[in-house]
Amino acid sequence: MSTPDSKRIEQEDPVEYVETTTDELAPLYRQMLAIRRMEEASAKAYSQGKIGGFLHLIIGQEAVCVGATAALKPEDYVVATYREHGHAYAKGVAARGIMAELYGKKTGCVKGLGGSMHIFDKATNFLGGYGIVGGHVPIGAGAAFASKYRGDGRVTLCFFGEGASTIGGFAEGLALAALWKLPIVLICENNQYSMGTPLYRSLAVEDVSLRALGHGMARDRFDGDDVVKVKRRIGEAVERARTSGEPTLVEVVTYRFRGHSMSDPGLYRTKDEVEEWKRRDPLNRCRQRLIDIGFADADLEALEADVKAEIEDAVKFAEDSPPADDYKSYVVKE
Amino acid sequence: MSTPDSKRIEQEDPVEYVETTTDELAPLYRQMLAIRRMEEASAKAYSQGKIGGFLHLIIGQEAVCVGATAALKPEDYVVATYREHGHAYAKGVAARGIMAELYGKKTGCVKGLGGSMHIFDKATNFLGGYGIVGGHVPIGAGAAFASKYRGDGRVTLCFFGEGASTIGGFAEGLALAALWKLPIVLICENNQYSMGTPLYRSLAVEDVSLRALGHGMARDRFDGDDVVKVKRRIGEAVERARTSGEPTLVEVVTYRFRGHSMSDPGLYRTKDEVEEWKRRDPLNRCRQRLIDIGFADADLEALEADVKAEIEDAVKFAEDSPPADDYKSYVVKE
Amino acid sequence: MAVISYREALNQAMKEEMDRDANVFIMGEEVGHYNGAYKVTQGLLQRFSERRIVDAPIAEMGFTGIGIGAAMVGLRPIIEFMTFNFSLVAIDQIVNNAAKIFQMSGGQYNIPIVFRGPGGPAVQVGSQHSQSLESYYAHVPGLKVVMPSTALDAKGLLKSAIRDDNPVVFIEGETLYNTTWEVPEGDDELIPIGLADVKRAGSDITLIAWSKMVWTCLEAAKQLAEEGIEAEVVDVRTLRPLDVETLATSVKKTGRCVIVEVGWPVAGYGAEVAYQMQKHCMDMLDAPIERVTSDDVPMPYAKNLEDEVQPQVKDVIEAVKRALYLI
Amino acid sequence: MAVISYREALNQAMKEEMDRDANVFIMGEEVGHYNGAYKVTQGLLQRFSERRIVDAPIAEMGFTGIGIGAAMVGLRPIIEFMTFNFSLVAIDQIVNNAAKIFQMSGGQYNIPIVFRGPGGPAVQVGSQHSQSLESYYAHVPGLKVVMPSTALDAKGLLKSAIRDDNPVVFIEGETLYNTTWEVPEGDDELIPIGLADVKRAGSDITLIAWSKMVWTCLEAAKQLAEEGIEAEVVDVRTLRPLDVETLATSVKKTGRCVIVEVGWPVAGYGAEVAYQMQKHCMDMLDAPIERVTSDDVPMPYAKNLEDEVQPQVKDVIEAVKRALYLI
Ligand SMILES: Cc1ncc(C[n+]2csc(CCOP(=O)(O)OP(=O)(O)O)c2C)c(N)n1
Ligand SMILES: Cc1ncc(C[n+]2csc(CCOP(=O)(O)OP(=O)(O)O)c2C)c(N)n1
Ligand SMILES: [Mg+2]
Ligand SMILES: [Mg+2]
Repeated sequence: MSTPDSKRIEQEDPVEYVETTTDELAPLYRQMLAIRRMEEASAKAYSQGKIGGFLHLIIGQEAVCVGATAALKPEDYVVATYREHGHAYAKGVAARGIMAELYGKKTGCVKGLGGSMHIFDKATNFLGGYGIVGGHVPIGAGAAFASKYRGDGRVTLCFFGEGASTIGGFAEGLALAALWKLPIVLICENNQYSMGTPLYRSLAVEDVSLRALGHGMARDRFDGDDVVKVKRRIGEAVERARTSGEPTLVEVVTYRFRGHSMSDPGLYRTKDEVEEWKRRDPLNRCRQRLIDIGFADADLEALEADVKAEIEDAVKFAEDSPPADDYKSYVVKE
Repeated sequence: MSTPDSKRIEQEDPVEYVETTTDELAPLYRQMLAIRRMEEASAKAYSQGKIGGFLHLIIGQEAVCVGATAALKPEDYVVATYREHGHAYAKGVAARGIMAELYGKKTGCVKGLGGSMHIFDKATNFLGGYGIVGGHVPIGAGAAFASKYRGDGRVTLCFFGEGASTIGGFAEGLALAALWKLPIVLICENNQYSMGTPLYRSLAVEDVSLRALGHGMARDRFDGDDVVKVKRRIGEAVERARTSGEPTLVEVVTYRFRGHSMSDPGLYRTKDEVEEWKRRDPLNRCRQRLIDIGFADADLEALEADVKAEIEDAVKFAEDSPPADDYKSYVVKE
Repeated sequence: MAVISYREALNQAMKEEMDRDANVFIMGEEVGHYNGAYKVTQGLLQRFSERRIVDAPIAEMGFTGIGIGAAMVGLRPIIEFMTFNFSLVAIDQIVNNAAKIFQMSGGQYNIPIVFRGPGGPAVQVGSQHSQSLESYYAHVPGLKVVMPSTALDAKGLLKSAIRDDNPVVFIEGETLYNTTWEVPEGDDELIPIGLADVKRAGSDITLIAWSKMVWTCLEAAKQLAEEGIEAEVVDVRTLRPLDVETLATSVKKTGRCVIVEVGWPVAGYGAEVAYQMQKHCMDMLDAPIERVTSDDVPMPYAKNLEDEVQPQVKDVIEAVKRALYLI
Repeated sequence: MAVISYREALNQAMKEEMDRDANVFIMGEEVGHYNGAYKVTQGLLQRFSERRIVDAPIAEMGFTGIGIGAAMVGLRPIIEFMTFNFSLVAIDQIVNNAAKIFQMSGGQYNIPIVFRGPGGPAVQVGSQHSQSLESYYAHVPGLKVVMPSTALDAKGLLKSAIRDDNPVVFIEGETLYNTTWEVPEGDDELIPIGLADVKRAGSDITLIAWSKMVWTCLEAAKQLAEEGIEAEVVDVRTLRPLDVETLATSVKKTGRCVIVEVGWPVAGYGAEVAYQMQKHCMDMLDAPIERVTSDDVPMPYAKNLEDEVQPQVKDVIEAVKRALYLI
């Protein structure tokens, strides 16, 4: 347990990077960068009034969803929260569909019906973004239940924030996954704030992974600065789920650079705190690491140009797409 | 974790009794006996059709509620489930009011409106019996919250079954009690079955008290055979709550001799298992212990005759009371 | 044709559909080893094993969500609530996930799931265990809501519900399990969701009801017939979507309408039926639409009070006479 | 008199009642340090400290129950739901505990508690964050349900709710916080729960609405007046108990009635109002009662669709004309 005064984050600095190769790291960096650019583009569009409602950005946390989904096969499932653009992209959902969705266009990946909080994509087994905190944890357990029922060897990743760890939906999903040994990895992205509430005011114990103890569930906890580390550690949990069918509760300590959503100025954090975390930006670190292990300048330039073009194209696609026009066809399946 | 085959109960046999005196033990025995007789009388009335609905008996578990409430002051609060006649009696609710309530009479402690599952008594700070599993745990935390708010030094005991430990209401009550350091003792009466479901099919880990670990909460776990042991161990938790305001999760391993409710024949347990537990009946043990430490035969006879008279009187009172006649006055307080 | 109980009809429907489709499974508290709290799933564990008859711990929100997640990826779960009273701790899953995922996913993921179990008052179980929550579910687009009154309807409608590609809330009458009715043998007697059923023909007044209250209305109609009043009894059967046409046809014919429901009056489902009837039949109505409902109170425990609170045959008869301006 | 916002009115009501009664406290997510997700509790933490302005973690079922338990033993909690959408995970506590404990305890424990927060659709937040749940709460005996439309009503009714000895569900209009109204200063302008309010007088037709839809109706009435149609706008204000008399008086006077609600149509609260009006005014009705509601769909995200789904001024005008047989 800790108090407001105790050091809230145990964080190695400098990072001890996990062994990797440029072949492994470059695509991960590419995804992280694309997500960052996509988030920035959507922030801009939001401030121009082209995107409405709530917009929760993942900037600063990219290493978690990218590293984690990198440990999956395409047929595996991912379930996430309202802060899910990155998770969707990492699972393979095209930037075009995501951006057009944020714009509320007919070409959006859910036809303009869902918006920022409800990205779904069946083709990539992305089971959606959900707006009720904790409510999607049982959904994830359900996908894992189906995999067990069928013996199809698939694994489900279910992402949630540390703020979700006090709600019943999480607790029940955890208990059932443990009891029935469902092939799921429950990933708590502990970004240290639940809206304006810092850890010490929402959790009696700030180590969320300890909840696994009461259920005899495997657990892990580490920081989310190095995307390769995330991939390896989540990979272990995925392997456990795939081979022995056992669930794992994993907590990844991370930080969101922006407010909770676009309408939150984030006044509850000091500038210093935010700056300190930005200094450790996992995206920059990943880029530096890529250079350090020998990725050629020209390749890096090409990669970054490619990402830029992809996101510009996505924005243009969203801008140019026709407005959503059908809200009646998807109420009841005929 | 354990399997269907593992030994499900760790139980000392013979019991190592906790030190006590006849002055302390006799009133506890008296309460346990009165509860046993009251439960038996209500079972009889139920089979005669004089009591309706569900009737959940606590026979076999009496040492838990009696020992636990013995650690309280009158101003302390108790909250319980639908299996709460014993808890109400132990807190001081008169057998007359309870029995008349089961009969659905006007003189029942809640005027015939609640029945078996909803005994309440403001005079003794008995905050009620509740029918939604887990739903009363936050209620108990609320009473404790009020005590903390007022600084009135009261403690709340909240009883629930091990089957409740998978539901969100329990999880949220636990998390909030831990976070806010509420003066409450959460008492899991682990009677090893949730309706027809044995522990190993409902819990990944059969030690419910381990849930405290994830919340940095104090915990305890012991068996409920010796009422004095229950009083002492719960007493420690009550003391902790009263002096430091900290909650405790306590699990008491016990057994119900009857089915889940009167309509359950309990076919999911072997006769041997039930007989084995009956051999260790905490009521008989308590009686024997009382004799062993020197309680006079005449006193015992008098005590038992007194209990007999009390319960007979309660039944007669219930039989003779007028039917409930007002269901309109207690919907909205004017 | 065999005369079977409502309980047996439900059991048969599930057994037949599970034989037919390996994706169908049942999950809920005490559904397996205990054979169901109300014995509706009797014998199914033996037939289908623990893989398909899943005893769940007490975690309604959890196993409801698990059902929804499993349905998203193609299974066809039947989630049993021991009673619908306990669905209140899981209602967020039903309203916000089951009903909306098809829409939120832009039509990519439909949710073929049945939520079933007994609803409405039982006997002397007090206010937390005796309530009628159908209006909550009927309110929500994306759901279908079915409440059969007879064994025949129970079987045919449950089979349709299991084959439906949408979430179906299927509320059984807690006091109807032992009622019997003629039900054809074999497994193809589906009854489509969305059709009301005239359970008794009559010309003087229309009684509209669902679930247990259909029986109350039939009894009232019988007694009224002795006084020369011929009541038509229309069983709503499906609350969402409502078969306005069948109901309105009857009301237009009789010119009078009494809606009988066992739940609370305010914003109950009967209000919706009343609205639809006044809207579609106003010119043909010879009297205001009457509702007979339970009293606007939490259910008391004592038997005498419980009976007083709930609509009885005599209350229906009285309402009919009021609508006929006989009193 | 000062012109203040609806948000400020609610803030004043709580501040004044907390000054008045030390048993009143506020609990909810982000109500303290963050000053409320919608800034309704702005400044209260500074005034009353963490003891009485309690920031809760995300555990609606838990803190709702804590409020109820605290109310049982004499405190007077105000539980804020960040939005009423999230009350669905806590509704069991409200329906089965808050509403029933007074009854279950045979009148021994009453529950003086207010559940408040914004309800109804916001703007472009999608189907899980945009719904109107008032019919769920209005259905339940033991609760009172209040939905003010103006700053004046918000203040006077919230003060009454806090002083009420029963659980009050107090649903604020998520899009009304910035609307302004004249509100007297000082702290004694209570508005009793249970009274509807004629917000605009008129003789041709009665428009019945609550919360945000009152504004829509007032605008429609203004536009109708330009065409010579005088609509009376009656603000329900309290959904439970409903002030049938004020509503019926107006409908009897105008002979026509349109009910406007922003929620889903089926078994919405409007159905109840319609039932009551047809029952009490049938002989005086010159046309069937019309409801204007949102479409029967989960709320879409795209702005154009969202507007299409919800009742607009033009929809009200159209319904009025239908009721007047002008179209
Ligand atoms: C049941 C419920 N309660 C409250 C909210 C409002 N809400 C949305 S996000 C959020 C904070 C969640 O924090 P956390 O789980 O840590 O995730 P993060 O936003 O930090 O990624 C809250 C309170 C909600 N969506 N659902
Ligand atoms: C939310 C909810 N789900 C299901 C039930 C039905 N039910 C009543 S008691 C019970 C078993 C509870 O077992 P446990 O918590 O171990 O307590 P015990 O009965 O053994 O004392 C169940 C499933 C209920 N009352 N509430
Ligand atoms: Mg967070
Ligand atoms: Mg038990």
